[in-house]
Parts: sequence; C-alpha cells; structure tokens
Amino acid sequence: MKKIVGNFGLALLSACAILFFSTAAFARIDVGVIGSMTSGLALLGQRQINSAILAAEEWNAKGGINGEKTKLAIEDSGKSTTQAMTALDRVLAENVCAILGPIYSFQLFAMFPEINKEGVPLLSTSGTRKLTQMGNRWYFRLYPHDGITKRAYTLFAVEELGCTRPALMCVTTEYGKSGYKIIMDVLKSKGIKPVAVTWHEKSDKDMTGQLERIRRAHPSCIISQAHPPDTAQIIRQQYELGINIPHIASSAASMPTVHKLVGKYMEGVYVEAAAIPNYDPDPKIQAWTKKYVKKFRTRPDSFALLYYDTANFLFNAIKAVGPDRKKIRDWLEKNSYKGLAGRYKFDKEHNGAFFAIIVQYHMKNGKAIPTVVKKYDFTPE
Amino acid sequence: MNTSGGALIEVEDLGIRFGGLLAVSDVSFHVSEGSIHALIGPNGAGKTTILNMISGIYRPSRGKIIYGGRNIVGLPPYMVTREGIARTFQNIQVFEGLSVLENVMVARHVRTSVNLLSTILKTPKARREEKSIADKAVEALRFVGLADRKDMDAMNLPYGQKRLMEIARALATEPHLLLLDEPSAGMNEAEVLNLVNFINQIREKGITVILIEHNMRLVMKISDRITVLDFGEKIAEGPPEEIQNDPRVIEAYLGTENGYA
Amino acid sequence: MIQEIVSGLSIGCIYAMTGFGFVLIYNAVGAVNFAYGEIVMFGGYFGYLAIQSFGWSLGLAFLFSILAMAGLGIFNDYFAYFPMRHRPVVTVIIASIGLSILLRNSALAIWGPDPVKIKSFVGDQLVHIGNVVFPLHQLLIFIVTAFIFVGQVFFFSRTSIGRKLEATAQDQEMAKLMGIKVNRMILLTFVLAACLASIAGFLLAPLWFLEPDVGLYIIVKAFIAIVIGGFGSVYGLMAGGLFLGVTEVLVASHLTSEYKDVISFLILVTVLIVLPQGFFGEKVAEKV
Amino acid sequence: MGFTKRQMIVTLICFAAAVVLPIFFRGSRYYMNLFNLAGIFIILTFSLNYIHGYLGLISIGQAGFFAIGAYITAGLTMGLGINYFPALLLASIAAALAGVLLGLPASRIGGHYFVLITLAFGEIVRLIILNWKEVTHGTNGVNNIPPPRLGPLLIESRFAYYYLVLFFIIVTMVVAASVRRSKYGRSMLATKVGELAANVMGINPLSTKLINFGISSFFAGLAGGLYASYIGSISPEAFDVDLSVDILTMTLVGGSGTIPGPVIGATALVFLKEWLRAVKEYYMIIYGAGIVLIMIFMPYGIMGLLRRVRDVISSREVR
Repeated sequence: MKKIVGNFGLALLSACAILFFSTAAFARIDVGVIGSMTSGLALLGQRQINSAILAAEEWNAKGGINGEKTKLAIEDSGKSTTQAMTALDRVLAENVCAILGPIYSFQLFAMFPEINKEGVPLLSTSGTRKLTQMGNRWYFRLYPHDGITKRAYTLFAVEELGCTRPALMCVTTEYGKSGYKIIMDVLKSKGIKPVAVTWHEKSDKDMTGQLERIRRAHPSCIISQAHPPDTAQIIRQQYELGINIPHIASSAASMPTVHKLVGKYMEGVYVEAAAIPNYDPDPKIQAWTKKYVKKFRTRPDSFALLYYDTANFLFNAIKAVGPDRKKIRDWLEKNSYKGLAGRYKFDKEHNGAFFAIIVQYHMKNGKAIPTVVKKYDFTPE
Repeated sequence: MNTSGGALIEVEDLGIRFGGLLAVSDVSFHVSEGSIHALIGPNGAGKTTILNMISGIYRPSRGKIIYGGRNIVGLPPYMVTREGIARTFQNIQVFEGLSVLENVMVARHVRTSVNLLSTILKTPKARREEKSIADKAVEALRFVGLADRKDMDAMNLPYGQKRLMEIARALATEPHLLLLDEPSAGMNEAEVLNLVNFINQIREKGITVILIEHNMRLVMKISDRITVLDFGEKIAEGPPEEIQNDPRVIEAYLGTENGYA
Repeated sequence: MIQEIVSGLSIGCIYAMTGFGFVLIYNAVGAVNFAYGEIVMFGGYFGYLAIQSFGWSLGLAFLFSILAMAGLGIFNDYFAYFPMRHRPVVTVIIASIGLSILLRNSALAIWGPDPVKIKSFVGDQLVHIGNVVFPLHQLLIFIVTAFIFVGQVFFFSRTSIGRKLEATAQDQEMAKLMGIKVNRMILLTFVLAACLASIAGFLLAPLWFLEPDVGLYIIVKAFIAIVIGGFGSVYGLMAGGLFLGVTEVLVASHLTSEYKDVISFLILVTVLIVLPQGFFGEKVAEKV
Repeated sequence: MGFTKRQMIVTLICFAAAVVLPIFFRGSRYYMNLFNLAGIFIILTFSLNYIHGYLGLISIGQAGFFAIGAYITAGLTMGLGINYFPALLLASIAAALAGVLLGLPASRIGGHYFVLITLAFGEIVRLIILNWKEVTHGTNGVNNIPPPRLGPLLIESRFAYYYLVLFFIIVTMVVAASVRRSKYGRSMLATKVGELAANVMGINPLSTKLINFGISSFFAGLAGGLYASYIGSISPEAFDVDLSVDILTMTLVGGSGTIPGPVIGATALVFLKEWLRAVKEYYMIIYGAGIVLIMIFMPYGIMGLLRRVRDVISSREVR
C-alpha cells in the first residue's frame, strides 16, 4: 500500500515538473489553425493547413519568433457550422493569440460572434464578398475577394475579348451566388445583359441541360463561377458538345486537379487567379512550390500560397508586438507585408489583397500550362 | 330459424377474388342477435377470408354485409370495431413489448374521447379517462381469469393464455358481435373446457358470436347454427344436429378430415 | 433536343447500372443497401489504384478491380449483413448506412478529396451524327448497360444458378426446403453485385470522375430511378433510370436549372404517393 | 403502469446531477459547448425516438424539421421582432405541421419507401433553403441571430444557455413519458408491432401515425430553434443527410423506444465524436465501423445492454 502511494506521489511530482518546464522553460506561442480536414471540403482545407504547417516549421527552424517556438493548434472544421464552432472552442481553449481560419464563408460567419466576443484576430483566404462587409474588427481577409477577381475576369471578357453576349454558369453555393451578383453588376456598368444564366448543384455530374440552354442563346463567351469538380465538368462538356466559344473560368480552374480531369479541353481556357504557384516564373515561388510538393506530396493551389503568405504576415505581426491579441490586430491594420504572391495591405473593411491575374492555358505535351495574359491591381491607394 | 331476436348481421352474396382466383363466391348467411354461429369447413374453404371481409381487412369484390341495418362494406377495420364488431386472430397477434394489461387497454381506445393536448397536460379529465381505461381492461382480464398476470410482458404468457388475453382484448372494445377465429387452437383438453364456459358466458352478456373452429366437439356443443363452407362456397347451413347428419357435409368435410366428429 | 435526350439516356444508363447490383442485393436480403453507391465508387477507385499506384494497363486494372471488388462483396456480406440476418430488416439497413460512412471516409483517407478520373476503354474521341455529338464512351455505356440488362434477365431465367438465386430472393425458407444453400447464395449475390459495381465504376469514372462523395450522389439518383420503376424489377429500373436521366437534362435545359434536383425529389415523392409500387412493381397484399 | 420507486430515485439523482454539473465546468467554454450541443441533440434524438421507437420506422429526414424550426425561429425573432419564446413555439408548431403534411403520404408506406420519402423530404428542405436566397440568404445563411430574452434576462452565456436547454430537455422528457403511458403511446406501440391487428382493435393507423409525426417533428423543430439562437448563425450546410444519420445513430446507440435511451445515446455520441478527433481524418471511418458494430453487438443500444445486465444479475439473486 505504502509503495503504491509512493509511486503515485513520484508520478505526481514528475507530472508537475513536466508541466512546469513545458510552460516556463519552453515558452511558446500558440496559434490556432482551423480548416476542413475531412469530408469533401477537405479539398481546399487540407492544402491550406499544409501551408500553415510549412510556415510555422520554417520559423521554428530559424529559432522561432523572438526566440519562442510557435505551436499550431490544428482543428478540423469538417463540413458543418457545428463542427467549426467546436473546433473554434478547442482552439480557444489553447489560449491562442490568433487564428488562421477556414476558407468556407458559412463557417466563418458562424465563428464571427465568438471571435468578436473573445477578441481574437481571425485571418483567412476566402473570396466571399460579404465576409468583410459585416463590420467585424477582428476578421482579416488575405485573398482578393470576389469583388476584385470577378470584376477582373468580367472586365477581361468584355474589354479584352470583346464579348458582348456572355452566358453565365454559376453554382448554387454562396460562392456562385455572390460571384453572380458581382458579374451582373460589372456587366450592367458596361451596358451588357447576359444572354443566358444557368445554375447547377456543386455535386452535379452532368451539365448537358445547362449547356444546351446556353447553346440556344447563341452567346459569344461563357463566364463560369463554380467549384473545382463542377468547373471541370463544365469546361469538358462545353467543348465536347462543340460549343466553341471562349470560356472564362473562376480560379477553381487553376487547380492542377481540374486540369487532369479536363484534359485536352483546357486549351485556350481563360482563368482568373490570385496566383499560380506551380507555373509562376518567379524563382522564389518556384522554390516554395518545390518545397511544398516535396513535403506534402501534393501540388499547392493559389489559396495555399496565399495562406502561406497569411501565416507569415501573422508571424511577422507577432514578432513585432508579441502574442497579444489586440496588439496583433492593431499592427495588422497599420502595416503591410510583401509576400510571395504579392503585397498585402488592409483597407477599412480588412480586405488585404487586391491583385488578380488572368491566365490562359495552352496544352504542351499533354499538360496545361498557364501564361499570364493580363494583370489587374485594384489596390485603393 | 332464430333462437332469439332478429338478425344482427346479414351477409349477402359475398364474394372476393385474389388475382384471378375466386376465394369466396356468393356466400350468404344471417346471424341472429344473441346466438353463436359457427363457420366450419376444410382448410382453404374461405372461413378466415369471410371474417377478414366482415372486419374490414379485405374489401369484398361483390356482395353486402348488413350490420345493424347498414352496409358496412368499405369501412376500414377500426371503424368496423367502433361499430361494435370485435375479433380474435387465428395466428395470435400480441402487441410485443406491451404488458398484458396494456395489450387490453389498447382495445379500450376506441371508446375514448380525450384529445392529445389534454393527455399530455394530464388534465383531470384525461386522468379520469386513463383510469377508466385501466379499470375496464382489468375487468376484461378478470373475466378471462388473467387479472393476476396483468403486469407481465404479454409475449411471455403461455400460448393458451395468450388466446385468452386476445379474447379479453376483443371484449374490451365492448362489441355486440364477436368474431372468434379458431380460439381453441393449441389449447389442451382442460383449457378447451374452460373456453366453452367463456363463450357461453359471453353469450350471456348479450354478445353475438361468430366462431370458426376445427374442434367439432366444441362446435357441436355450443353452436346455435352452423354454416359449412367448401372451396369458397356455402354447402350447408343449419343447427348442429342437422349438419352432423348432412350427407354433403360428411362427404365434403368430415370425409376428408378424419379424427373429428 | 436530340442531343439532350442522348445525354439524358447515357446518364440514365449509369443510374440503371448502379441500380442493377443494388436490386440484386435488395432482392436477396430484402433490405436497402445504402452503401452500394460507395461500393460502385470503390469499383472505380480500385481501378484508379491499379493504374496510378501499380502502373498497370487499363485492362489489367479492370481485372484487378473485379477481384478486389469480389473481396469487398464478401466483406459487405460478412461484416454488414450476415451477423444480422435474423434481426429485423431495420438493423441491416442501418448497418449499411454505417458501412457507407466507413467506405466514403476510407476513400477520403486513401485517395484524398481531389476528384480523379480513369481513362475510357475507347479513348476520348467524339462521335458526330448529324448535329448530335457525344463522346464514344457514352456509346460504350449504352452497349455495356444493354448487355448487362439482357444478361441479367437471361441469367435469372435461364441458368440454374440464376434460378437458385431467384428462389432464394423470393422465399428463403422455401429455398432452404428445396435444398438450396441460402447463405452461400446470398454471399454469391453480394459478390456478384460488387463485381457489377466494378463495371459501373469503370463506366462512370471517365465522365463523372471519382471523388469520395460521388457514391452518395449516384445512390440517391439510383433510388429515385428504382422507385419510379418499382422496387425489385429490373425492367422497371431500366425504364426508371432512363426516364430520370432524360428528365433531368430536359428540366435543366428548358425549365429550371436551379431547382432541378428538387424536381427529381418531387418526382420521387409523387410516385411514392400515387403509385407506391412503381410502374413495374407488383402489389403485394398484406397477410394476417 | 406508474414509475417504480427506484426509477423515481434514479431520475431525481440524474436531474440533480444535471443541475449541479455545469458549476464545475463553468470555466471551460469547450465543455459547456459540448454539454449544450449534447442537450440539443438529446431533444433531436427524442424526436426520432418517436418515429423509430414507437412506430418502428427509419427516418433520415429529421434534419429537415430541425432546419424548419431553426429558420422559422430566426425569421420570426429577427424579421418580425417577436420575442424568442413565442417564436420558438410557433416554429415548433410549424415543424409539426410540416411533419403531419409529410405524414399524409408517408403514413401509407412503410419500410424502405418510408426511408426514401424522408430522405427526399430532408433534401428538398435543404435545397429550398439553399436556393430561395431572398428568404433564407442561401449559403450565406442567417447570421447574428439574437440570444433569447426572458423578460429582463438575456440568455447569452453558455452557462445560462445550459439551463435553458436543460429546461427544454425536461419538458421533452416529461412529454415523452406522458405520451408513452397514455393511450396515444400505447396505440403507437401497438401499430408498430402489428399495424393490422391494431387497426382491427379499433386504432386508426393514419391518425396514430400523424400524431406521432406531429409530436416528433415538433421536438425536432424545437431543437432547431434552440440551435439557431445558440450557434447564432445557420446555413444549409448544417442540415444535410449526415445530420439525420447522426440522429439515427444516437437513437440506436442509446436504445430506441425508451426514455433514458436518447439521453444516453446523444450524450455518448457527442462526446465520442470529440474524443475521436484525436485520430483526425480517421475518425469518421471509425464512426462508420462503430455503427455497424453496434448493430451487430448491441441491436437494442446501451439501454438494451443495461437491461440484459440487470436481468442476469436479478436471475442470480433469485438463485
């Protein structure tokens, strides 16, 4: 009996010791990372979490932020608001100084009230316009929002391609719906009305009905606003059905996955993007992409690249003002950061990225290779 | 022709088809109020099918069922029960998971009126009704001698007692007409004797009984009148003594089923 | 219009192909197998695995898929049916829901969330007939579906093993009395259905791509096709599948693309209400 | 059939524990959140418990009623400025009406067809929410849903919300208990085991089922209304088939058709899912396998298991 008590005491003592040293001797900075690691939404989420891991490891390898190691509290936000909320709780329980958030707007919206209440900076690379229109002082967006990218590619279609009879193909999710509104606004400002508008579910596997409707309207180009799998479906079927007019696609079509699915029909397709990590001639980006592929055995997309920039921007903030939530927010509001993909500076709404590029794909040896055809920069200054 | 009173139920030219098969054709019989009327015949003669038509389970292809002066063809089973016709089943139908008492209480619901909201809120009226349901159910169980088993899971009753519980359940609906489908099946000698007593007591309560039975001794002992069916058609009808000596019956029925009579 | 109908028919064929194996299992064990969509998905993914990871040719990959799927069929029977065969049907249905979650997330863990595709046996050429154009692969879909359809009808009516399966499906007790080894027949059904799923997977992967959620998508569509046609009827399934495929395309093209799926579900609900036995199913009377 | 003394004591102890419990966890927002979620799921599970436990049917469309309750509560409080509690009641009644409406066709069919019609219903509700942007705000969802107000009291903290949810759990359980021991409960159970026999015993199968669906969807709607104001933000993604399957699993794990079953099942699964997070991307695989294993080894859920254990013990005592 005595022996058991003795052992128990010893265990307790060592546990206390470990706890003491881990908090005192190895002071660390906790940063939350929330993203979808399971379900279909993991398509985008997992790549971004990879970026955060990469950035944190690089900082830690260099000795941490001001000598303190960064520890990421990574939580899965799955496919629902409930899961996102629980993930947020878990991250907040780690007492993090800032959170790198999920890309999906419905999850971010749900997190906003808690973020406000807790007063913790939340950064994400989402495109949904409305996110920064709600007056949330703690949320920062580091991706050109739909107002930028959709404006860029609609302007490109009208001004550069001379398309006066566009047809729109949009997905029924928020991404498709908010994109639709911006495209319509830009078209209206140019005095153009689309000749046809079609909608589809994200999970739809066949677009013949939508494309036939579009064919009957005799458009001069197709502008699509959709997620990766359905974008692939749309582009492939458009050309299979012999509707040989220019296609201007949303950034989903810049994903390598989509190119594999579309195959030779990627020839000539225009795509709007914030960045093209895999084909950018910039040696820094090339080096980064190489490192990413080597580590995670999957190719990064533009979201992943900007998420990496986002993480670095945040770490710079922590380096400047320490792990203090309010100070980080204030620092982010005032400072700018030159990342791999471009320069980030926040406007009043906390939009941080205003650049967009239009690329055109050409098939070379069975691979779709992008070339930049137009760069847009709407930075307010 | 009548033992007492007028006809409680008149079955006229009743017929039903299943697919292309004529299961019952042009069967007519009248059952007098307060009598015990037996339907007999070999397996597949259409006896249970007739009960199923009377209780609304099957809809006859032709014919009428006049009960209390009104054609009840087309009424769903629960309405037929509300009109005062109760029955038991050839294959015992116990409500599994309910106690013996609850099994019988179920049959009382047809005579209740309190609505859902009052039930959930447990208004005094709802409590009173619930109590009366239980009281009447216990009374029915007492009648068949199962009052002491009321809290058992009904599934655990021995076979013969399950049959008695079914009868109690049928009686709890306060029927004028009781349809018994082979009540003695699976019962031992003593239980059958007991059953004869019950059926007589039921009649004494003023309840008319239509009985399907294979046990000829039982049938002959208690029936006032017997209708004999074969291949879905009526081949004879009359009081027991007459039927026992009817050559057609002996040929069609008794001839094929040894061991009875 | 003809273009739309041709595409609709090919979609319908995929629904029907998914339905064939599903109905096979339904007839044998009397329970809806919610995991069958995922099983079709695995049929495609096994092919992808052989091509991508082992570097095998398409034909070899197909053989591999058939074999691997036979294994999956056995697993389905022994894990999610056999232990529950004496329990209420509900148990088996829920187990199949569990299996579908298991398989869907296994695919996610093994192959990741990115959609992938496998090449078609006939390449990616297009066929032009007048104004109508369609991928050669769609022609392959038509031919294979027709072949499987006729084959299935023939198999059950003309071969002794088919008749044994049919007898098992209709009445297990009776089949037992006739000396049929019922459990073995059911195992065979699961294996057969899984092999059919392999074919369906290879047919849909080049056009619809493989992703962890594709199974759920097609099984729901196959359900609607099955209900329209009538549960358990192969003819009904074929007709229901084609009807649904064509309707979907026509609705999206001429009526509404936004509420296309709502209309499909409303068709399902309407058929369930108006004609619960479907257009080809038999009405079964309840016995007392 | 009243409560036995032992049942009463156990129930009282459980309630006392439920009242005291959060005081120890007050500091942990994480645990308080899990308790509240578990509470909402308990009510949801009770709602399916009616359909599955009392009628023996499988519904995978409960998420539809949950969504109706959530959206109508949000709409009434935010759009029309109605106080939370009347809004919650109205939303639950609306969900109940939807249940009865679905029941009209659904009560005529059983087995597989019922599963499919509920699946279709859930999906139709979700797709309408998704596409009817003018009213539901599509995928953006409804955000900043105000917390419930009770007179001068604003129920905002998770701690306060816990007691609100607890109150409604008690209401749900009391109703469940009184339905079970009323003529309605008996009629449902009789219809479940033998619809035709019950019909012949004078029970109208249609009205019995409609009442069942009505009560069931009322509580699903109630849970939805609680969820909406608790999370403060709702969007169609939250109401898909997976949620309905979760509810079904909770019902079965606890033991359907019983009163403690839903409480045990919902709590166990909410926490189990959290603990399984440690295995990250594999947890849904384990979850799926778990459902099958439960069907194999515990077809009557934890309650069934407890009952078996009790029977074994009591039979020993007799010896």
